Amino acid sequence: MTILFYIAALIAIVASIMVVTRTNIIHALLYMVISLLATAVMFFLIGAPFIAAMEIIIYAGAIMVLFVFVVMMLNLGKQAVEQEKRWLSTEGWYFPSLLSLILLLEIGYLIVSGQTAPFNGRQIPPAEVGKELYSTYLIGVELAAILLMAGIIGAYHLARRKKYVVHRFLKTEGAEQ
Amino acid sequence: MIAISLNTGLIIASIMFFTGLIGVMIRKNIMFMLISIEIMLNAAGLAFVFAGAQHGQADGQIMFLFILTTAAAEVAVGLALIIQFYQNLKRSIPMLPII
Amino acid sequence: MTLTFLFAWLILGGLLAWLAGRWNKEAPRWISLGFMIVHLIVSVRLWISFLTNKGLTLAQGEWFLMEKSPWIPQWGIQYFLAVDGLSILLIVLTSFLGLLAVACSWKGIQERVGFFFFNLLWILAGISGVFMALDLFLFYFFWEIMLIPLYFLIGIWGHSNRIYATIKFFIFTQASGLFMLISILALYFIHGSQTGHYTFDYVELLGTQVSPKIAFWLMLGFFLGFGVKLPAVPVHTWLPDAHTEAPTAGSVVLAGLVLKAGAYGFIRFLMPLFPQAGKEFAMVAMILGIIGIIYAAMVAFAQNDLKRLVAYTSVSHMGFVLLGVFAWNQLALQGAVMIILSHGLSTGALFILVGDIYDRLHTRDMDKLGGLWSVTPRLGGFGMVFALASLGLPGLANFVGEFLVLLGVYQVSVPIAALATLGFIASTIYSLWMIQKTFFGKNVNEWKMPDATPREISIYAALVVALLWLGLFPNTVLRTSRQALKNLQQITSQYFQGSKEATTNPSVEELNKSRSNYGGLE
Amino acid sequence: MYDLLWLVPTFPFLGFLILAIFGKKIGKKLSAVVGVGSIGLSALITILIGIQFLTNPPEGHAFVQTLWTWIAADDFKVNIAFHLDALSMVFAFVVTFVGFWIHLYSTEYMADDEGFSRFFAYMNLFVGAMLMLVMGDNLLLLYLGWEGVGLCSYLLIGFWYRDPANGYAARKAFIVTRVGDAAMAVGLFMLFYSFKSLNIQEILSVAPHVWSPGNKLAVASTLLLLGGAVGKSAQLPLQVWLPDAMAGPTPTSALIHAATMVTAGVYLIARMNGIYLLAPLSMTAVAIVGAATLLVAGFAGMAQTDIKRVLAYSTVSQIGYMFLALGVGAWSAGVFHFMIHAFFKALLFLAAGAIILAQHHEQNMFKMGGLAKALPVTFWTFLIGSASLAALPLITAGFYSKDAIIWYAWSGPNGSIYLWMAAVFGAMVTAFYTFRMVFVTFFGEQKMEISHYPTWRVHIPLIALAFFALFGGFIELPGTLGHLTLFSDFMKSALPVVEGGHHEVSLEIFSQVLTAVLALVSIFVAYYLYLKNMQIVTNFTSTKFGHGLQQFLLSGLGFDWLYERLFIRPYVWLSRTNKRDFIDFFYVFLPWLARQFHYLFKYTQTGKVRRYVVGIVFGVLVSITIVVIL
Repeated sequence: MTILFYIAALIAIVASIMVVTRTNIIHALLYMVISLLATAVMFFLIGAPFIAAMEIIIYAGAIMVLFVFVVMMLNLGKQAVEQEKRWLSTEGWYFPSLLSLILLLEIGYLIVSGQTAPFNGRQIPPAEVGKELYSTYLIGVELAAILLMAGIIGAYHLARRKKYVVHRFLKTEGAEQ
Repeated sequence: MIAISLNTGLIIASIMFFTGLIGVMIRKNIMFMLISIEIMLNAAGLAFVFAGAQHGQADGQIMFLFILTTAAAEVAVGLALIIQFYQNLKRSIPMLPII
Repeated sequence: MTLTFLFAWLILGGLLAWLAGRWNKEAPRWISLGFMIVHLIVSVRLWISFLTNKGLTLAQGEWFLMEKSPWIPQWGIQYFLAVDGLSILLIVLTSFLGLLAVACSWKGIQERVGFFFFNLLWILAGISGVFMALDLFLFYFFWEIMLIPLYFLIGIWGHSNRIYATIKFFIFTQASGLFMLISILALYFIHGSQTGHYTFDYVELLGTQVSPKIAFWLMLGFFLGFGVKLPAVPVHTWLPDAHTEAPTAGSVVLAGLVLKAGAYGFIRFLMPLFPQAGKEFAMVAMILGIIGIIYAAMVAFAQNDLKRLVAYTSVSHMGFVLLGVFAWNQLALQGAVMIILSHGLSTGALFILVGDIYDRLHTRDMDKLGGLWSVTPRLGGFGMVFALASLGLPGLANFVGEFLVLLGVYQVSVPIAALATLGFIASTIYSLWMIQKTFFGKNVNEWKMPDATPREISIYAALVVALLWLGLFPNTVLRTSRQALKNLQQITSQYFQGSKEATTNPSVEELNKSRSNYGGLE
Repeated sequence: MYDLLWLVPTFPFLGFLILAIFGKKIGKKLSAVVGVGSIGLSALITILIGIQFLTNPPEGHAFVQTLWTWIAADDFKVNIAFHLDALSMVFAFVVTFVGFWIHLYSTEYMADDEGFSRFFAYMNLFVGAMLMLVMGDNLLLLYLGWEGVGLCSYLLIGFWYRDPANGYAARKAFIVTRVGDAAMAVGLFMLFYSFKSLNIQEILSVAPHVWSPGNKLAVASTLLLLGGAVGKSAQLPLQVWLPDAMAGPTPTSALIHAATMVTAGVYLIARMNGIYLLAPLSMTAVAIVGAATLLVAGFAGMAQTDIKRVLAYSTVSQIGYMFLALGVGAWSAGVFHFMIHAFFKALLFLAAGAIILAQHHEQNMFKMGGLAKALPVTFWTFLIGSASLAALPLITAGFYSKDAIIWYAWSGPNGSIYLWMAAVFGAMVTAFYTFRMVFVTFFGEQKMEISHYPTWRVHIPLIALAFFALFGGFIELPGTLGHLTLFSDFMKSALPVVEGGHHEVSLEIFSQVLTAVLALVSIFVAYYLYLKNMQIVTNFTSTKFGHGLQQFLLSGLGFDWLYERLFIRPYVWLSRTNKRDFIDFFYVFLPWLARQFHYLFKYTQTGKVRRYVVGIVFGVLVSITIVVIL
């Protein structure tokens, strides 16, 4: 079981790294799906089956598919891959990576220096989660609902095909159509 | 029974988080940045679930659910914006970068 | 209700002028003039009743008139107005100069007339309030009221570089005012924590026991607040800019009254509240005063913008006030009050004169002026009188003040008095230079302009009469302020005793004995 | 009669007010009537009071009239009050009497000037202020008059304001005297704190009880007062303003810069005699200042070409004599010389004015010549004045007044042989330059035609003053010549009597004879050099040394040159370089600094989201690092 956990963790991390480094966005998305699935495995192993299911259904299933649809809509070709390659080869890599690495080390140090204990190992059944969700966190659920509603309306509104309007700041002479 | 301590889980979560962070910082394509943010959110959720598992309580999972909600809303709006950008500024370049 | 009237009347007048300005240009002028005349009558009547009634013998802690009612009782803030001789003098000066300020902007202001007079009257209202308020919170409130309309006055009706000047003026005075606010609040809390009675009441705060170290810092806060307004030398640089850019009425009010609020603050608040710290700081302040007198006079001499020159002379004169206040003896204080009044008149007069020249010629550059005497002898004559007043000619008002201040300072420190006397020479140099460059010499540019109009002549004549009156009969003023200053001194007496004995010639007893022998020469 | 005392200064002030306000409207004729009339009335009252003073002196030989309390603060109290005693009587008499003649003269001299009424306004103001000066019963009122006359001097020197040079001379006069006044003000503070009063009589009567002779405060305060006197009376080292003051109209020079104002210093010292007597050091200083000045000014006078400048330097020199007299303790001799000097110097200036008027406003006397025939009255009166100035023995008033000083310079309480020598030498120099002027101006060929013949308004003042310049001296004769002491008897009530005479009569005769002979010899030398054989002078001045010497003397011994470099240029340079007010640079620097930070941080706002993220991460890094380290 422990081995399985480590393997899943390794896959999740490697897949994440692959996501970040890909040039073809479809590849990146597929790696992202892998990463999410591996995470779901981890969830399952530490006793959160409900969340594992959610991870697969919503994250990997819905959100990532949304991405894929958008990419398809935008109809990207080889040009895009070329451009990504060009952009990735710059030296922009080093400083952010270094920064993040130091931060990671520091946080790791903080984590390691704290108290440690093995996992409880108790399975938390979905029912328990549901009860808790609809009692203690009822307001959170309501807020989440409102957020989603706002997201839906916002997304619809934003993505609607509109007449071409240039913002007045971006307008140049002769650009009116 | 699984013999992993909370620390290990948190370290895994932070590695993933920082991977996402590096992605946000180094990628110039907004789509990739959005995906990287998804990685970060996922890592944060992971840490919550680990912490909840440590105490054997449901709260961590509930937090993950909220994060999930946020991520979904964010992606919906973000992608809508991308589409709109793409339509409005018909650039020759294939993707709208934010440089 | 007289005291409330004195500032509320102007508030009302300002609002009316603004409203009237919406449909007529002339109306605001007449309204303001009427309101200022009434204000002057009321304040002069107050003065006369002060002189004839018990005003001259007020004991310490008594006020000639007092209005007191709670305002925000939770925080111990009161509506507390009161006047003694000192305040009355300054209020009369306010109404007099206010009237002249209204009169001198009669023709010069043609745009947004209503709003102009609204601002002008509100400044005057704020200043009247400052001179009467004895609740520190209320005082600060008025202190700010007078600031903001002045900001608009300079910012809207000023000259070309007005925005820079306004911002500089505002930042200087506002920032320094905040230091004062900190000190006020600190005093409030210290007093409250000691007695359990939180109040901004000046009279109650007077006896607050503050540890010397803290008292020094609080004093410094007040010093900064008042010193910038005065202005004392290292923080004076806003003044020339503000003056140069301000419209004439703005300059008059600024030099004649706003600076006086700083001087008044020193006398009324700083020294009585922190006598010990004030005494410790006195030497530094007096040295600043000396530097101010001589330095500003030298800078004034180098200017070629007339208004800037006059502005620097203000700085120089206010150095004498600083000297007088920190010498803190009866002579010096009376002298300081005299300078406050006489400088208000003489410098205000110079600003009006410069304004009139500018209105005619649209230049204030002394290198371009010259020979104006032959064109406008009346303006020249008045200009001469005002310049002479400014250089401290005996018989005109400034001399009395400067002499008394120096006399008082001599008692405290001989070298400082001797150095300050150099100010006499420096002031002569710049005053004569100004007259020479403006009125004497050849009229190279062949300026042609009408001589003083009846309106201008009556303004100038009023000022000349006031200057002469203060110069020859200063006793009316000195009598008015005497008891008030004595009472203030009494508050601080435990820290300032002894200094007088030390410097007096030991043979005075002998002198008094022999004085009875007086009867001509042997 | 004494109760009318307040009218004496009131008339001139009234005249000033009328002329200042209505001068333009009332025309020249009425202006003249007001201007001269006010002084005439004032003089009349003064003379009437003087007669009463002589016949029926007031109690204690002094009369005090208090008008109102001027300033009263704490223990400081001064009144507007007049004090009349013998000393102020003499001064008031000279001021109004000589002033009247000069005013009368001015009606012709200024007749064509556009500023006619302005001139009379200033002159009236001057007389009023001068009367305040000499009649004030306290030092502050004296100071008021003191500054007032300084102001009038300034206004009148710069009367023809169109010429910047006149303005310069006027400012110079005011500022230089103001330097002295500043010293005097400090002296007043010192006196006030020593005596708790500024009333002159109180100070004088109390001083001996408070100060022992040689007291430091006494010395300091008297020296400071001397500073004021030196400034006003154009003595070394503040004498530089007087020659330039000749830029004013000639009647001004006569009244202000010869007869009255410049002798204010003499008045001050004579007035404060009580405290000077307590400070021997100051007395010596006064004497030395006087002796040095009379020599320096005399030398400078020898080389001048401008007739008014000659007279100016001679004024400085003669006031030097008065200071010398005061310094050696011969109080009444000093005042006597003041009176006589006022007569003959006013006369000389007025006559010079008539000449200038007659010579197309030319002032260079070497361009004149041979005027004796053309202007007989002017010539004779000028000659009388010159004789008096040169102290021509026996017949002139100047001889008696100056001789007394020369003698006391030796024999007086503070006298010494050196001071005497200086005085004698000075007398010789005086005689020389005076007659040099007479010969050059009136004899020889006439070089210019006469442009203006003076009328009675010029002649009457000249003749009147000439009368006094000749016979005014006979009220005080030295012990060797009749011993008449009318004047010093009169002054006895106000000034201490000289306690001298420790020398023998033979020495006094020797001194007088020597002075007389030297004066005559100098006159002859002047005659020889400037009339008979001018070649010698031209030859001498064409040599390098001679030319240098001439220029040096012409410039008044280089004092102007020195002060220019020592005070004026540094002051002007300092203030001009600091025109922008260097303190302001600090306050300009603050916003500049803020703006620099703005520029610095501006680059962080690029609009690139990735950069912002890096920034956030960096901030997080820093804060976490702090947590880790702590």
